[in-house]
Amino acid sequence: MAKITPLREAVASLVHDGDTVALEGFTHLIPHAAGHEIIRQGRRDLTLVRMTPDLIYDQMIGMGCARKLIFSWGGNPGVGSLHRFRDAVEQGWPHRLETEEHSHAGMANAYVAGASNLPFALLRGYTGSDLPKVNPNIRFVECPFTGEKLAAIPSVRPDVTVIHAQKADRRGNVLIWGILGVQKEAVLAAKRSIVTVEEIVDDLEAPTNACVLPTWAVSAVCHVPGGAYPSYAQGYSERDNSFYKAWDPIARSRETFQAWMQRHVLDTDDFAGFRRVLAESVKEAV
Amino acid sequence: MAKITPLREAVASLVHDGDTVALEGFTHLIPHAAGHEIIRQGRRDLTLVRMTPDLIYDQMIGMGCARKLIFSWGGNPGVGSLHRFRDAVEQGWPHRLETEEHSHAGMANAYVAGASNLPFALLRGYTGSDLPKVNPNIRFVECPFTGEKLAAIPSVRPDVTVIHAQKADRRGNVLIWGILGVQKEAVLAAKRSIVTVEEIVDDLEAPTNACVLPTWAVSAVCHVPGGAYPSYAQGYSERDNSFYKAWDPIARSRETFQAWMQRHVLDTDDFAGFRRVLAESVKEAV
Amino acid sequence: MSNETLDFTATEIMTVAASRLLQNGTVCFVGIGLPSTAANLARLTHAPDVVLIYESGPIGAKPTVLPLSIGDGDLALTADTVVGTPEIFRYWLQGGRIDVGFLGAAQVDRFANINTTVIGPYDAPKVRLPGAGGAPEIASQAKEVFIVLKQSPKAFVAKLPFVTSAGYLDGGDARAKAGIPGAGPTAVITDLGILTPDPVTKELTLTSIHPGVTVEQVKAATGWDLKISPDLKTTEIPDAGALAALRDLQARTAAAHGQLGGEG
Amino acid sequence: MSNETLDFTATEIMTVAASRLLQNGTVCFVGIGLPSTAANLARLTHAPDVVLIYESGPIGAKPTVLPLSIGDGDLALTADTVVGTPEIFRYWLQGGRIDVGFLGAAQVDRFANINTTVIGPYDAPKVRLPGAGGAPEIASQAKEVFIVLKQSPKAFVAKLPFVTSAGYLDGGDARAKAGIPGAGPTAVITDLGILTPDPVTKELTLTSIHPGVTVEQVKAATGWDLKISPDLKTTEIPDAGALAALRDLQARTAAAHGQLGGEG
Repeated sequence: MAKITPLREAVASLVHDGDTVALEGFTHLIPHAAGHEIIRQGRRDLTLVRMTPDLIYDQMIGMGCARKLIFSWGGNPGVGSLHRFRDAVEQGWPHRLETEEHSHAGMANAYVAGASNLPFALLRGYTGSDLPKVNPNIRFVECPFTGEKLAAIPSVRPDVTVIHAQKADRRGNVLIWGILGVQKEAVLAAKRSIVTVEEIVDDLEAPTNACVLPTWAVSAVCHVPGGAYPSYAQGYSERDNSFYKAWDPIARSRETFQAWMQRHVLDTDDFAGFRRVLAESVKEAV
Repeated sequence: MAKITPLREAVASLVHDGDTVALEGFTHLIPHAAGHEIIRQGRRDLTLVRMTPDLIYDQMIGMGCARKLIFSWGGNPGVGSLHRFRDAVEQGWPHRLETEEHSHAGMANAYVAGASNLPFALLRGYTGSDLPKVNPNIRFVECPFTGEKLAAIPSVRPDVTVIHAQKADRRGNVLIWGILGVQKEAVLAAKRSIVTVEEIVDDLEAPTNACVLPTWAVSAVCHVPGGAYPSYAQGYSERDNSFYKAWDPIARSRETFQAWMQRHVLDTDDFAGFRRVLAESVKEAV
Repeated sequence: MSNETLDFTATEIMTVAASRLLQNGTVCFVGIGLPSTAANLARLTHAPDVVLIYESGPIGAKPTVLPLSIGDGDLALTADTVVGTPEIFRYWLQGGRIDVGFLGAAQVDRFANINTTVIGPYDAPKVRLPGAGGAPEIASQAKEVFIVLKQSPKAFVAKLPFVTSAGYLDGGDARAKAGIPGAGPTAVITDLGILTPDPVTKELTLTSIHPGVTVEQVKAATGWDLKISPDLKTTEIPDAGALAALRDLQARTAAAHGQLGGEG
Repeated sequence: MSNETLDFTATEIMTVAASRLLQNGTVCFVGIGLPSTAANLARLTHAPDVVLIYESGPIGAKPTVLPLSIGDGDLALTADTVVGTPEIFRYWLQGGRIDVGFLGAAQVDRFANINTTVIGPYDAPKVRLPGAGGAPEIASQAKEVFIVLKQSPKAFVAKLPFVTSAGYLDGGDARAKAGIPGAGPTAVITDLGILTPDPVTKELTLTSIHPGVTVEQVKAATGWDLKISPDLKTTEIPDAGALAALRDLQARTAAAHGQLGGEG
């Protein structure tokens, strides 16, 4: 049974230094609030996993939480580069960042394999690409029936997966709809999981074949309305495209980045506090 | 784009002697009407694939359509044996039936692998079972990362898959809900597909993440209301448990079986005709 | 074996005894028939939060009457969600999320291996049984397994003609050595008693006998020289509440379907 | 390179030319940015039944404005269905159901191989680019591939520092020999013209030049000695309808998002 608990407690008890942590959400439902809380609590040496590391991983990498990144596309969608990610890879700031790089197909299959308790994922992939030359975790196996060569990569099995979803009921059953990404697989692949939700309701009112995570498959459910901001939750909020654009100049220099993180994340108590201070700083800028 | 066409024409043009054919539906949505039409058109030498061969495969096997059966559980659910299937396996009547036998987990994974265009499915399975001793298509491969031994079976890639669904729209997009079984995978694993539906509507009104087969992934859509009988279509009909019980004495002897098939299937034009004659024979029996 | 004086049938005490083994909150992968009856009885009595998963796709099914098939509509309509059959086997069973696999069987042997495939040689069977279904992977991947079936010399055989699903294989540590993850069958519940594996040899041992049944009766219904526990207990009789709930469930099922649930 | 006299910009003719290549009914796996703009323009003009699939999960998306991200809500709300990302890559792309993969790129070489990973050595990159995303498998598994990007010597390089996604590898039959199923990139559409692979050598050849552009300009924007087709055509100018539809789409997008679509 999932424990319905404040986000601060969920992160304190479920995310440890050195853990392999996946924050998932494919443009939609990115768990920004949980990412901030991990930064606030000063977690270190994390192996971060995510198909599309974007602003939240740029922040976590820039704040020194990550030792390693396993990913398939790292950018600011619709805007350009992740400057903190690039600074870590290109200049080793704030420290060296190890990377393990895949394609989306590889990562998606690795999550499926993890959720399926298989040690590796099997796919037709990476053919003709240089990725296998730089990633020793991309290997090839032979079909025992046809002799065909297929790609094999290790399953993703995080210690903790963190996602944001629309709803939970009071028992902790979780409903997700819209762009689903790999969230279900990421939760089922993990030993522990945290789900932040827009609201907690009496009845999920889920369609018969909806994407529901039963309460007994989740460790903690945390009520964090708007917790995906600047990403969005279908039916609750819109993506704040202006924040994605605003992030580019903030993250470009180490100094502006650090000042921004100090004021908006380290010096605030929680995500509601972050949103208040952000509203103030946006007003100041105008 | 799926062709919206009478079932007779769909079977005539898409199901050929010698084909590998999967009629899927897990208790729910079993495509009985299409099975009857295959029998009526006298198809021979089929390799029949189905996780749970039940009455419709008992009928097809007893009528001599099948050369081989690939399956994981063959019985009359809630009643007992399939007498025609047993007669074929035990006595070779009407002719010898080759069998390739798996577990449900194996079959389900083999459909997934087929839909994914992989030559084989990888699973943790069959350990300690005698099935690998009698099925040379159950092999074992090693994980290239951990050295673990995992089961491998060939993908299921039917020439034709046939399913029954609740709705199609006028373009041929198909909506299925409730117990989904392996139908989506079976259609996507096949070269061609036939979907019989309860109704054809202007708008599917499908929830965002519903199980929808787009028209361009289906070969033919046929309007056959009640076409799953005695199985059912959630929202449209109930399972006729009495027919499953009534089947047992009909199928027990070759003579009663043949007479029943002659009267109800061979001598009727279509599924509506079958339902009419069945209603008459049920009335006579009372 | 109906037992007039105690006012319950042998099938009823078997069902109630099986149901009692399911603890509240357990995630249970349910086979159709007797396992489904026992699991739903548990849900309606002492274990309201038991989570029932059927291989057809429903997760958290709470059927109002007993399902006659593994894919009854009531299972879908009452479930927390319904996923495809591949997902059930891949993410939920193979994923290691099932506490108890609840199985029936045509035959078991002394190490709780299961046969549901053939009687006689595989290539020329005397009786062709339905086959494996979900059992091989349920038997190996659920954290533990309960088996429920009626006891007779034809069902409890010294040597299976075919091992469809692994119990303890040749006994001792053979199961672990074969790399099978789950603990295996921890109880075989019959109409005569409850058999559990010896902690070391893994041989099925009669550890509980139903009231009114003699040890000789159980031995006579077993195709090998059945070991009897020195601490043999008498199975608690079904309490009035459980019995009433079971009969009510079956009456409702009969009224809904014109057929008793769990009899196939 | 805005072209006042012809009344369309270089980006506009590139987008319209790319859109024209998409035939009605085509199943198209769409990358965000320029590919998405061109594919949606096709859908709104000559190819109303083009099926747009985005890697985030929407199948048959019909967005009313251009998506700014690969997972905009409008894509989900207008799609025939939305599946999980694993299913997109497993059943739909790897399943062999995609007619056209529509990609952008940071760099291409003369055999239409794509780099989106690094400039400079992989372990000590001068510029760390976003990486592969869905491109390696789109490039190999779609039945054919269109690439759209602006032409410059930095983008069109003789030798890629990193091959993220396969075009024709070393040319000739290298791609087929590597066991890659799809036909590969059949067109590279730029702001200067359209390059297509030589039927035998697979070297990218300028086969269509946009009106007002000189061959010298194109050669200067290419980091190798670009082959020019002896049958070099002039790209048809955007017709008024397509141009109006594109501008209308971009104006609606700007109004909805306060930002132009397809610019990232």
